[in-house]
Parts: sequence; C-alpha cells; structure tokens
Amino acid sequence: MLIIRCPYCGERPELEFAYGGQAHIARPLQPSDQNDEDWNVYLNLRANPKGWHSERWRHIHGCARFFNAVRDTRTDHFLATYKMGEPAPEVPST
Amino acid sequence: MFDPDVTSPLDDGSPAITPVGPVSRAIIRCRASDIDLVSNRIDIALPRAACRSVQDSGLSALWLGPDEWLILNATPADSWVSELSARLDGALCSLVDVSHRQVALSVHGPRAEDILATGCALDHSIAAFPVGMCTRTMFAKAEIVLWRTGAANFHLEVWRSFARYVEALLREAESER
Amino acid sequence: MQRFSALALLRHGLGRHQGWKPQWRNAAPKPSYDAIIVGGGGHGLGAAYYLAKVYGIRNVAVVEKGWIGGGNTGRNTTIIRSNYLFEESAALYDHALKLWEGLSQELNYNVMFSQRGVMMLAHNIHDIQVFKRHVHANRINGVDNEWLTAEQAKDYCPPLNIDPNVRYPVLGAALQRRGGTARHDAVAWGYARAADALGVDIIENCEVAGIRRDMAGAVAGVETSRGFIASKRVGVSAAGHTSVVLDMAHVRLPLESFPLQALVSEPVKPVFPCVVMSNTIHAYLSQSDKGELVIGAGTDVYTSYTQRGGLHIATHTLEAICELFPRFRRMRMLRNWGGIVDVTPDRSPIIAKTPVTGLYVNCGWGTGGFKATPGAAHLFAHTIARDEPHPINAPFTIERFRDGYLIDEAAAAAVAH
Amino acid sequence: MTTTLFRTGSGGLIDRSRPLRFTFDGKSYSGLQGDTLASALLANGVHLVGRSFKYHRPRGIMGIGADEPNALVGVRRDDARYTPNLLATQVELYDGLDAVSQNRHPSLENDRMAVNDRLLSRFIPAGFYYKTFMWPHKAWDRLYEPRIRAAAGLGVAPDKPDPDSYTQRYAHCDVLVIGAGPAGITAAMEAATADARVILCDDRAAMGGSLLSAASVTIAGKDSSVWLDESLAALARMPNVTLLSRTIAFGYYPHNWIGLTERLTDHLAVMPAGRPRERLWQVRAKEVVIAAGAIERPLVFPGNDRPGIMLADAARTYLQQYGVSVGRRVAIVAAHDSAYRAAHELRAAGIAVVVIADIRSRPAVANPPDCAGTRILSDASIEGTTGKLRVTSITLSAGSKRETFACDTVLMAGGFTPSVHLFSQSRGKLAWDPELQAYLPGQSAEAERSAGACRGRFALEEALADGMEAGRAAARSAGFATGVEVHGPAVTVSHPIGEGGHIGATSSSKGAKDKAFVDWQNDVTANDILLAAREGFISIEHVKRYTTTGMATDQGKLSNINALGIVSEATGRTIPEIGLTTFRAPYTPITFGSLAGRARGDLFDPARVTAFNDWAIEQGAVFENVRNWKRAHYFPRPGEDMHAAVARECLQVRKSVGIFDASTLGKIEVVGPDAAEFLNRFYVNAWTKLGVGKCRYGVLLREDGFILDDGVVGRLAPDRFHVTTTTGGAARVLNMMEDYLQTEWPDLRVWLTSTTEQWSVIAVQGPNAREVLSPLIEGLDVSAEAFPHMSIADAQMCGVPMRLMRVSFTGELGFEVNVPSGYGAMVWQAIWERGKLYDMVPYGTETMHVLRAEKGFIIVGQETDGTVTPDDVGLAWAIGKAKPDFVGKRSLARPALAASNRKQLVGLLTRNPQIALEEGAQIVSPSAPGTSIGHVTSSYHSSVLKKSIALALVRGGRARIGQILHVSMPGGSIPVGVVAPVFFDPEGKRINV
Ligand SMILES: Cc1cc2nc3c(=O)[nH]c(=O)nc-3n(C[C@H](O)[C@H](O)[C@H](O)COP(=O)(O)OP(=O)(O)OC[C@H]3O[C@@H](n4cnc5c(N)ncnc54)[C@H](O)[C@@H]3O)c2cc1C
Ligand SMILES: NC(=O)c1ccc[n+]([C@@H]2O[C@H](COP(=O)([O-])OP(=O)(O)OC[C@H]3O[C@@H](n4cnc5c(N)ncnc54)[C@H](O)[C@@H]3O)[C@@H](O)[C@H]2O)c1
Ligand SMILES: Cc1cc2nc3c(=O)[nH]c(=O)nc-3n(C[C@H](O)[C@H](O)[C@H](O)COP(=O)(O)O)c2cc1C
Ligand SMILES: [Zn+2]
Repeated sequence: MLIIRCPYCGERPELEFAYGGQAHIARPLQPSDQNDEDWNVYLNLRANPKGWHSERWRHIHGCARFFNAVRDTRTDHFLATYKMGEPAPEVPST
Repeated sequence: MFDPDVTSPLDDGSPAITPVGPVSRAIIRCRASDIDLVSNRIDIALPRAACRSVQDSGLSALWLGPDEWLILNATPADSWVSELSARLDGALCSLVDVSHRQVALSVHGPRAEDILATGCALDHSIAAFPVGMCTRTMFAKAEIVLWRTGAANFHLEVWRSFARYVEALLREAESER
Repeated sequence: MQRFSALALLRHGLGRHQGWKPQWRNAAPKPSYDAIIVGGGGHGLGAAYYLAKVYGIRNVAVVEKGWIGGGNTGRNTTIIRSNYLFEESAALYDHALKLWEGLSQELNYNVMFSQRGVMMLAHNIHDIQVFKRHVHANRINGVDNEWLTAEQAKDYCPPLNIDPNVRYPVLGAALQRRGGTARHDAVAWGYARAADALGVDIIENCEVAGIRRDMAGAVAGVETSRGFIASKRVGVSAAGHTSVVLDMAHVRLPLESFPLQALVSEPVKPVFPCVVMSNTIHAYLSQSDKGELVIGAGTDVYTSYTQRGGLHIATHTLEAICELFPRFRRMRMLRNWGGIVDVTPDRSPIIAKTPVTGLYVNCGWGTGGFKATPGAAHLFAHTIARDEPHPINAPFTIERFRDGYLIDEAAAAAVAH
Repeated sequence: MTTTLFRTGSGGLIDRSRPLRFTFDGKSYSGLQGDTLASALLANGVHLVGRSFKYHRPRGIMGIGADEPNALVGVRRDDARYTPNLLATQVELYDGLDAVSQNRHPSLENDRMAVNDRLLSRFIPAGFYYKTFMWPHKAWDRLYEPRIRAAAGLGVAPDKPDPDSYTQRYAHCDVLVIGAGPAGITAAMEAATADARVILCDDRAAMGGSLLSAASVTIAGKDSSVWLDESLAALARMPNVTLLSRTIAFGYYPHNWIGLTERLTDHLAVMPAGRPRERLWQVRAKEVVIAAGAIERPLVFPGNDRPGIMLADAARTYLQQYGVSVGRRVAIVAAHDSAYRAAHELRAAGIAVVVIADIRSRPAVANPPDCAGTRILSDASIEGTTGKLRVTSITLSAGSKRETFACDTVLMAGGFTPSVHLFSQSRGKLAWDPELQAYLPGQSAEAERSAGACRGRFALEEALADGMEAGRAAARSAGFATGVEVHGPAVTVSHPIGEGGHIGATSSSKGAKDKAFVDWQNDVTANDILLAAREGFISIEHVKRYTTTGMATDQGKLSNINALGIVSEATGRTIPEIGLTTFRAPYTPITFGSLAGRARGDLFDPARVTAFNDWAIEQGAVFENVRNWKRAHYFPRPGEDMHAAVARECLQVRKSVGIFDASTLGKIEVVGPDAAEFLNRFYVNAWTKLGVGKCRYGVLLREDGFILDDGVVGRLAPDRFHVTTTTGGAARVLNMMEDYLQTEWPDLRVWLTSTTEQWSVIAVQGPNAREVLSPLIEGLDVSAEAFPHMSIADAQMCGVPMRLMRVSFTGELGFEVNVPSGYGAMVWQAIWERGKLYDMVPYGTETMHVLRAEKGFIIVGQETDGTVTPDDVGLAWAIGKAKPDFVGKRSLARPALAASNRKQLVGLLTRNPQIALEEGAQIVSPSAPGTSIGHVTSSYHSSVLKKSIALALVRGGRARIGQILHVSMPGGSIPVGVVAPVFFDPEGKRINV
C-alpha cells in the first residue's frame, strides 16, 4: 500500500486514490483535425519508463482532486506530488 | 413539512455506535474566488483549510475538497435547501440537496478510535486527527465522511445503501473482546 | 542431447548421478548470429527452439539479462486454457493448447501438463450470458467449453461452496476440460535444453542495453552487458520490459507494465482437483503437483517494475478465496510474489513486425500469456523466419490500435487470465 | 499421567504448579503451563515427530522457533477446527491439546512410504520428475500424476468451514520495533522515552528473545531476568507504547507499511466468546527498527537428520527456558564457540556431554567455557550417525582416528545467520561481511534500521547498545528530540557467545553413503545441489527451483545459506558472487483467515439495497446481484416460476400498470452556466436546444469510440441538468466527467454532485400510470398536453418533494417518480395502495428487460459489450451531427469503426414462435454454417406478442433484414428470420398518450 501525499490533504493511504495514467497528456483541441497516426499517439501511446514517471492520481475517496506525481517505477518512491496546472518538478537524470 | 420518522436503514444503536437523527444536508461547490460571496449568502463561513469544519448556529460546513463542502443542518427541514438556493441566486456555485443521500452514525466513547481503526486506515489519534477535522475516506469497502466532533466523538456520514454494511462492521468491532 | 527416461534415471542412479551433463551449455556470446531473441522466458526460448527445429535457423542466441525462466514464466499461476471468445484469440490459444498436449514428448522434458480442467464461475446473470456466449462461440470455433450448473460444478470441484445464500452465489460455470496447468520452470528449461541441443546459444546474465541500427535504419545487432552481438534479425520477447527494450530502437508500443501478484499456501495432500477462476470476485486457484494451493491475485493500479505489489491486493484475493472455499480459511499463505505484466489497450498480445526492419516483437500478454507459450513461440519464430506473420498471428499487429481493429476479449467479457 | 522424565528439577519459565494434559498421535502426555508442544514432547523424551516430505525419513525436533523444519503437526481443537502444518515449536501448550503427526501411513513409527528412502531414493534425485513419466503419453494423467500428487503435500487441509473469526486493524506509530530481544527492548525504550509513539512486537508468547534463555547474566548489575521484567514493566506503563506479543511481523511493504499477525486464542484451552482467533495489524510506521535476532545454522553431514539431532543453542534454550533436557548423552558437533557454552550449561544441569567435535582446529575465543571432562576433538570430521527412530551413535574422525560415540542426542553448532528477512523484503541492499561470513543489512531503502544480532551484533552488550542507538536514531528521524547519549548498560556474562561458523557441507558429506541434508523439510541433500550444478543449474535461483531447497514452509531459514556454500564450492565462485534468492513475505506462513479478516458472508462486500427492499422481500421477490446492488428480479406468486411470473408481469404492465424500483440508476446533478456546453462535449447528443423541463436520451462513448453508458438527461433549469446513468456505470461516469472537467476543460464553470442515493425512483408504467399517479401529485399538471413524453419537473407527492420524469423504458405511458430516499417507502406504499384500483403489479428487472426488448431498446452491457459503436446498435440518430467534437467522435472515424461490414443490431424471429433462442448463441449464414456472423444478445418469450423475440448483433445485419439465417445450436441449427429490432408498437403510439 503506497502512501501518497495529496497536495491538498497530505499523506494518505493508496486505498483512497485512483490512478490516472501518464500525466501531461493534453487532449488535442481539435481531434477531428488529427490524422489516424496522431490520434493513435494521443489515444494509446503512453510512456512506460523504468525510472521516473510523471503520472496522474485522483484523491477520489478524499478531496476528489486530480493531481500529478513523479514516481520512480523501480522503487515506487515518489519524488513529488503537485497540483494540476503546476509545473512538473525537475526529474533526476537517473 | 419534514417528517422525523423517515425510515433509516440503521439500527437503534449500541453503547458506542448510535445513529444520528435526521439532518438536512447540502453539497456546495464553487471556485475559490467565490467562497466569500457564497459564505456571506448562506451565513456560514466555508472553511478554506483542508479537512477542517466550521460550526455556526446549528449549521456545520465540512471541507470535502477545495471546491466542495458538505453543509449539515441539525434542525432539518425539507425546504431548507431551496431557501438556501434562493439566497444563492446569481452566485457562481452549485448547491444540491443531499439530505437523503447519506445517513449519519456517531462513534463515541473511549474505544472510538480503536473501533474506527478496524476499518479505516487513517491515523485517528487526536494529534493527527484533531477535533474539527473532517475528511472523506474509506471504511473497509465503503466510502465515508469522517468528522471528529469531540475528543471521543466521531460523526460518520455514509451513503444510504452502504450504511448497513458499515454499521455491521462497526458493531462487530465494538463487540470484539 | 542426453535422452531423459526412466531407464536413464535407473542407469545414472547406479552411477550415483555423476554422469549427467548440463541441460544447456553456459554459452558465451559469439560475434554474430542469424537471429537473436531478447528474453529468456518461455516465449523467447520457445521461439529459438522453433526457429531451429521448424525453420532451420540454428545459429540463434537467446540473451537473457538474468537467469532463464526468471521473468513471468517463473512466477505465474500456470493456468492454461483456450476458450476465448473471438475467433482470432481462440485460434491463437488453441494452437498453443494443441502444442501443449504433446510438449513433454516433443521436448523430451516432462513439463507436467495436466489437463485437469479449468472452470470459470458465474455469479450473476451477466456472467451467465457472457459464459454462454463463450460456450457457443467456442463450439463453432472447435474449442471445447461446456456449461455446468452449480451442482455439476460442485461435482467437478467438491470444495466449492454453492450455498445460494452467500453474498455472490455460484450460479453455474463454464468448464474447459482440456484446460489445466503445467510446471512453469520445466517449460523454460525444457525449451532451453531442446534448443541448446539444436545449436542455439543460451546466454544468461546478458542484458540488452541498446539496439544498433545500420545506415538504412535496419537492425544490425544488440549492445549487451557482455558486448555487442551482431544480427540482422532481433526478436524481442521481454514481457514486462518490452517497452524498455524497444525504446532502444525508438519504437513506441501501446504498453503499460503493472505488478501482478500470486501466492501459494503450505503444501497439503490433494484437496483441489481442478482450476477454478472467478472473475467477478477476483480469485483463481489450483493445487500444484507438490501440494500448494496456487492462487492468483489482481494487478495493482499503477505501473511499476518493482516486481511486487501491495498487501491490500493479496488480502482482497484471499477474501474471495475464503468466501468461495470457507474451509481454506485456516490454511496459511507460504509465499507471495509479484511479476511485471505488460498490458495493451485491448489486453490482447502483439506478435508482429515493427516499423524497424529486422526487429520483431512478441509482447502484451498481460496476465495470461503462459498458456500461449508454445503457440506464441512458434508463431513468433515463423514471423521472424519468414519476415511475415503466420495467418494465426496476422491480426495481432501493432497497427490495430491505430485503425481500431481491436481484439478486446476483456471488454467483451470482462475475463482475463 | 506419564512422568515427564526429561524435565529438570528446577529453573525455566514454565509454571511447575500447572500441569497440562495433551495428546500426540492419540497418546497422552503431560506438560506444564508455559511449554510449547515441542518442549513438552521433549520433556517426555519424544523426539520423533514427523516424516520427511519425499523420503519419509523419521524426523525430530530441531529448533525452538520459526526456523523449525521438521516438527510440523496437525492440531485438532474440535470437529471444525483442525489446522495442519503447525510448528510444534510455536504451538503453545494448553490443557487438552490434541496434536497429530503428518505425512506417514499407517503410523509415525512404521511408515510404508519409507521405501522411498530405502529402495528408491537413489533413482529419484532432485528434479527426477522432469526426466520421466512421459511414456506412454496417456499414463501421465491417469497414473503418474495422481501418484505424484498423492505422495506430495504434508498435512491434510481442513474439510469444514472455519468457525473462527478474524479481525484486522490499522495502526500508526512513530517507531515500530520488530523483535523484543535485548536490542528491541532497548530500542523501544529509547524511542518511547523520547515521546515517540512506539509499537514493539514479538513473535513469541513472552518477550525477551534470547534473554529468556540467558543463564548467569547480569545487565546493569541485575540478574538479566530482573532487568527484563523491569524493562517490560516500564514499557507497559508508558501510554505511548503498545506491546504486542504473539505477533509476527510477516511482511515489509513499500512506504513503511508493515503487516503483523497477532495470535489471540490459539494458546487458550477455552476460547473466550467474542474473541477473534487472530488479528491482522497493518502498521504504518514513520521509522522501523528491525531487531529480529539471528538464526542458528545446522551443519551438513551424513545422517544429520535423525531424531535427536538438533541445534545446540535450541537445546540450551530448552534447558534454560523450559527446564527440559533434550537427552542424557549428548554429542556436540561444532563450528562455532557457542558449542562450548551449550556444553557447559548442559553439563551444569547434569547432562552428560560425551564429545565436542569441532571441525575447526581450535575454538576462536581464547577461553571457551570450561568443559573439563568432555572429550574435545578438533579438526574433526563427522562421518555419520546411526539409529532408526532416534540417533544412537555418531562416528567422528580426527586425524586418522575414527571413533563412534554412543549418544541419544547430537547438537549442531554451525554458527548464526543474522535474520535479514524483513530488511531484505523492504528492498534494502544486503552486504556480505567477510569477517562475520554473513550477509548484513547494508543500504536501506525505507526509513528503517536494524539492530542487534540481526545485523551481526551478537554479543549481548553490543546488542543492548546497538538497540539503544537504533531507538534513539529512529526517534530523531521521526522528529523527536532525544536526551543525552547514554551508553548501553554494563553486562556480565558467564560465557560469551563467541565466534566461528561454517557455511556449506562439511568435508565428510562428499561421497558419503548416507544422505547429508541441507533442506530437511524438502529432503534436499548436498548431493542434490551438486547434481543441480552438474546439470548446469548454477544460478542460485535455478538451484532453488531445481532442487526445491528453501521452498518449504520454513522458506530455507536453516538451509539457504548452506546451499549457497555448496554451490560456491561446486562452481568456484564466492558467496557474494552467487548472491541470494529473494526474501518474500510472509516471514512465516500466515492464515488466509487473518488476511481475509471480517470480509465474510454479508460483510464480504457491501450489499446495497434500496428503500423498497423490505417491501420487495415481503412480496416474495427473487433478487439478483447487479454489481453491489440487490435488485428484485421478479415477483413470483405462489406456484409461479420465473417464466410464469414474468409473463404475467409483462401482460399486466401493457394492459394496465406496473410499478418498478429504478432507484439503482446512477444520478448526477450537473450545475453551472456551462453545463450544457459540458454535456455537448461529453455525450454524443446535442444539448443546447434541450428546453427546460425536457428530457433526452443520451449516449456516452469512451474516447476510443465504443459505447460506455447511456441514460436520460433532464434539464431542470438553464444551468441545471439531472443526468441518469446505468446502475453499474454510475461511479465510472461520474469519475470520467470529473476527469474531463478537472483536467481537460477546467475553464468550464460546471459542478457535479452525485444524487444517486438522494432519490428513490419509482417507475410507474402502463396505460393507467397517469390514473394511478395524478391524484397523488401536488402542484403539477401531468396531462398529455401539459406534461408530454420526455418531460421533467419538480413538484410534490404525498406532501414531500418530488422530481417527476415522464420517461418510458417499456414503451408504455410511463413516469419515474423521484422522491428523497427517506420518504421512498412511504410514497411507494401510497402509490401501491392507489394502484390496487388498477390491479397494478410490481415487476422486476426481468420484466423490464422483456418489455424494453419488445421495443428494441438496448441495454448497455447486453446489446453492447465494449466493442460496439452507436451506429452498430442503431443509435446514430442520437449523435449531434453539427457538433465539432465530443468524447469518442474522432475514434469513430478510424477505419475499423467506420467499416461497412460491422455487426449491427437486428431482431430475430424463430419460425416456431415457441422456441426461444439462447442468449449468446451464434448466428451463421445457411451457406457457411461453420463461420459465425454474429450472436444473440437478448432473447425472451414475449407473453404480450405470444412468441419468442430476440435481438442480435449480425455482421451487415441491417442489409439482411428479410433474410433467413441460422442460429447454431448443439442439437442442430434453428432457422430465424431477420427483422427490424422493434417488435411492438413501432410507431410509439402508446407512449404519446
Ligand atoms: C503472477 C502472475 C500470474 C500469471 N498467471 C498466468 C496464468 O495463470 N496463465 C497464463 O497463461 N499466464 C499467466 N501469467 C502471464 C504469464 O506469466 C506471461 O504472460 C508469460 O509467462 C510471459 O512469458 P514470456 O516468456 O513472454 O516472458 P518472461 O518469462 O517474463 O520472459 C521475459 C524475459 O526477458 C528478460 N529480459 C527483459 N529485459 C531484458 C533485456 N534488456 N535484456 C535481456 N533480457 C531481458 C527477462 O529477464 C525475462 O526473463 C501470469 C503472470 C504473473 C506475473
Ligand atoms: N539464535 C540465538 O539465539 C542467538 C544468536 C546470536 C546471538 N544471540 C544473542 O541474542 C542477543 C541479541 O539480541 P537481539 O535482540 O538482537 O536478538 P534476540 O534473538 O534476542 O531477539 C529477537 C527477537 O525477535 C523475534 N523476532 C524475530 N523475527 C520476528 C518477526 N518477524 N516478527 C516478530 N518477532 C520477531 C524473535 O522471536 C526474538 O524474540 C545477544 O544476547 C546474543 O548473545 C542469540
Ligand atoms: C506455480 C508456482 C508454485 C510455487 N510454489 C512454491 C513453493 O511451493 N514454495 C516456495 O517457496 N515458492 C513457490 N513458488 C514461488 C517461488 O519461490 C518464487 O517466489 C517465484 O518463482 C517468484 O520468484 P521470486 O520470489 O524469487 O521473485 C511457486 C511459484 C510458482 C509460479
Ligand atoms: Zn486530497
């Protein structure tokens, strides 16, 4: 059970959260202008790094907010969690 | 006309776990920039601090999220939310009556923290969960709102259809030796 | 290859077993190969075996970053079945199931394929509808699968609790009698030994760290922790690590890697005759030949390479097991581990060419690729050898995600494994 | 009562005034309060307690705790409470305890399967089963496998549902200390003194760890037992300390989340009412101190598994803690100085120590305890042992001399292995200490530190000081100020624990005739490991899996390190080069029950019921589970089956009126000035023009273009919508809405509130629906003109607020009455009473399904399955054509979704109207009977139409209307006519009245 720091509520057990996949993927403003290839990238292609990963979580059974996090997928340790709209923190090079 | 005899899914209660009588409830949602205006109109200051509550002349405002509050009215009336709604006319916010969406239980007494710890993963010690703190969280497989109203007093709100489940688990915890 | 048999055991027994040779050579990498398989799991080792055996390409290396069979092949609940809904999937998994049926003899290695039957429990009306749809679809596709009433299910699996008054009563079940389990380790070792005997080099402790491309962009070989190895054909069969390996060739696949857990109980005398799966309440269970109850749990919700998972996932599974089998409540969990499963958007695998010439991929098996091992390995070998897919794996492309030709078993049925 | 011959006259922590009776394999014995089953058996001279897994060799008690590999027993408390595979060393004795040995037939003394050992064992080495049983092919299933299975397994699984209950709790602390030996106790004390919230847990019944067996030791000038009692009492007095004995830390999970199980009743003769059997603790600790001690190591030599051969420090502990002498004539084989301490203490209790055979040239410490009078051999080689059911002699050689010593016990002192299991589970990196010849905790991965013997601080004085330091450091890291540094208490010991140790097989194992065991429980010998290496299994992970060493219930606590040593020697690599196998939870096996906890029966998963549940039960409704909800499926009258009940319900709804509980539908109130724009972007439909007071059927797609959900959306005000979803989709849709609002369109001023449970929903459907309802409605004209189909309004009913929707899923005139849930039962009753005038029937979900199928309305999840687009099911009309975008729109243009040969929804009619198709049945064209072109999604017998009807998805279906297709069934195929998917009132006349 991960302990996740909600930027609003503080540290809470994973039970209260829903995972939201890779962060910082904006839905195209005009989807109909996208060709199949680009739309595929938006729809299906997600980073799957072994290392630092920017991802979304939602404190669904808490304040209900989505927020972003940077987690190391090798250890599950979080570098940071931050509110939607805030800039992503500098990610260590390794 | 509010009929206080409305059926509650909850049982009569036990030493540490008792149902809380009828309450009127509303959810208010608005942006941070409109909190003051909304607060003025409804006569209670919506708390801005995360997981904190405010109580004022029979009303309680519980912070559920940065744009969401649960307002409880201990003197229930069917018309209350529509009256509030009239007062909020023109304000940028959402007000929705949820009086019947959920029911409330009180968990109290010296074992209250222990009983809650059987199903809720939060730290209920007074330092970590002081009087006045409130939050949505999980109790076993049900979502609840947990609000500490006194050192040995918790007010627990749960959606109606989950109430029997939560109550039964709490009772079982209470009866454990 | 030294033949394995009861007689050989007898003979070597008299010689105090001093005469046994290594089951596969501890090969060092040669400078170049006709084909390289990245990943020494069942799928990779099998692909090398079929390349040599069926397609005559024997100058092959399997490079494995750790020890062979140490990936998901060595950590799965070994459920084998082929009663999938769509004809594309049914063809794929039944191809594998047919190969399983002769695999021990083919490899001269007892992989303990045990056709004890796989039973999937229906707990609500929706389940019944879905399973019956499977039974009908399977029949048309020539795959065995039958509907059982709750009583018939209990006859087949006596420990099952079919009390109608439980929270999620058993309303019936779909049974594939040809389904079952196999010994996971033996699959890796059996393929390794047979491939080795045909000349394949199995190179352990050799991590691929880069994919070299020639001027034209085609594959030229792999950079490894044991140096560069040249080959114009590289097949990647790296399961949870596929994204990491394909990144080296700048190929992006729609994959995410999640922790998936399993656990075993202490060994007990035979008590559980078949495989039981309950998708609705998230439990699956069988008993191994050694006596442990082998239990699969769910994936965690977040991507991770930690090869473990949260305690709440395991407890959730055991709640379901105890509810279905109240007598197992006093049994004890002996060991709990995790694997890393790579999942595609439609939860079906990819066995295909990639946009890079000479680079092939077999991945996306998620929570259910052990059962496909011989079939997928064979089809992957075919794809590499012929530079084009076999008709059975032709639908399992990368492009289907772009074009929408999904093979979405999970969406259609909410069933996995 | 038999006398307990091997109990010493005094000493130990047992209560000599409280004798207890127990039985083992049906024979009665007597023990004392404070005994374990193992100590009580030993006190009665019983060493033989089990048979080994594969060879069925007689086996005795080897250790004293969690590391025991041999003494696995079944304990039967009563008919329903049987537990297999318990360690006798952990089972606390209670009066009446009934234990049985396992894996033997017919008896422990006489086990038929022992032929495995005598005759077969040379032909069944490690991994033999991979090499044989392949011919003839068929024999595997029928012959070989059943035999292998019958031979495998240890105990017998319980055959009755477990009557005990289990509980769980979460806990939070600043410092969790695992292990209450000297290091753990001082750590807890230091952290607690700094005001940290401390939990101290220990696996055993009594806290104290190695101090419980200390002899002639003083700490801070007091006898160690006095120091221990005072320390524990002081801890118990502190309000910020929780002491948990009988509590094993079994798993170290990420972010300092630790799993503990506490045994609450297994040690009691009479179980108190209301007390669960076990409690699972899930502890979230700011800091963890691991003080789990060390595990003694056995020696690998030929014949090292006979009953009576055990660990030396265990024997010493049986003596000091339980007052039990493990034998009369003891031989000690040694690679560690602790042998001399054991010899000394045993001799002091009057036990004859006939020989100490040290495989080293001399003890490591200069002054080993005085053992004058005992033969001491150095550079000894252990040649073998004899004895059928108990060791009777040991043969040793030193130099050229070979000597056999008669004995009834052999003790092994192979050294100590620090218990790094939990540290390693936390993903801390182990470091090989060449000096200590042990893996020790290195770099931590969590907020954690180790102290005492588990990090190689073996001497008591060191362990105490190390614990203090760890406790202080942990408290500091958790944010507490610690006082001035004080040193650990002064300690005097009569004998230091000493040094030394051996890893791997001893020299005599090679080529010996008798087996030299490495893993006692799984019968893995030194030769098996050498065989594995010979066959190319040189990775330690392969060795483990090929030989199964370390895979038994003890998880190699005694064996792993020796296996490593043997592989090291066989492959010429050093131990750190080889590495270790992975430590995994649980540290010792833990019950499924404790993990499942209270989630059983009704509490397994919340059963959600509506306000009308009690009423429906009274009416005899049969229920179905839909997700967590209980929904009334149908309302049979006496003598009716489902078919009859549904036929009647359907007819009556179409003829007069029916009442239906629709409360489980999801409801979301969407509020804000941009609400219509939001819905435009979210649903496929166009919403801008929907007038206030009007409803519309909405379809929701996933971003990949497939149907996710549907429902009716009503506009209550320009800025307020009442959105309904499917029962199963409620949470999913709300979550998806929030996702788009919060992350894609934060500019939209829209807020969502779930009102699913605010409203009870009573659907009243049928030609008489208006007649039933209108007298109860206040403040709303519900005439056809004033309140046409697809209207919505707030009004009152029976004096309470009501939100009325005129909608119909049946094709009849229909209303959905939404009232606050607390009033639901009252309003329902009022409608029910009034409905009696019209013979109103209650109907359930099955009738609802039939009625809607007659009308060709789809059910998401039945007609759709996650691979279906709006056009596939004839809902293309719902799409707002002028909208530039909505969720899923772009994906609909992808080649596969726009293809012409997709499956489309059609109706099917069987030629024989009495034959109802089976849902899920496959559809084929008569010209190609082997290829499925679709399937039946819904099929019912319609009592209204007096024929069976079906909906189906068929490839190119709409173009096939009018054709005959076949539905393939096991007994042959059924011809069906393809028709439009509306069977009843296609013009919708009945709705618009
Ligand atoms: C807990 C669990 C339960 C499961 N249960 C079932 C089940 O019941 N039935 C079923 O059919 N399936 C099941 N599965 C899925 C199944 O295990 C896998 O789909 C299957 O084993 C995959 O085999 P593989 O050979 O493709 O992958 P693996 O066995 O994982 O082999 C991939 C190999 O690639 C190696 N590798 C990775 N990166 C590199 C690199 N850079 N260089 C060199 N080598 C590399 C890895 O070390 C690994 O050995 C389960 C999986 C898990 C985790
Ligand atoms: N095997 C031995 O008995 C042994 C070996 C070396 C040293 N010593 C002595 O031990 C002392 C060192 O003290 P120490 O405090 O480090 O160790 P300790 O052995 O005295 O105490 C460790 C305690 O931790 C408990 N424990 C272990 N794993 C546990 C788990 N997962 N969950 C809960 N409890 C668990 C054990 O039951 C034991 O009570 C010295 O006096 C030294 O002489 C004993
Ligand atoms: C089908 C199956 C059965 C297993 N049975 C046992 C067992 O009886 N004892 C055991 O210790 N481990 C057993 N394991 C687990 C392995 O020890 C190990 O945990 C697993 O292969 C994952 O490797 P790892 O834990 O080293 O990462 C089994 C694994 C599988 C896949
Ligand atoms: Zn929050």
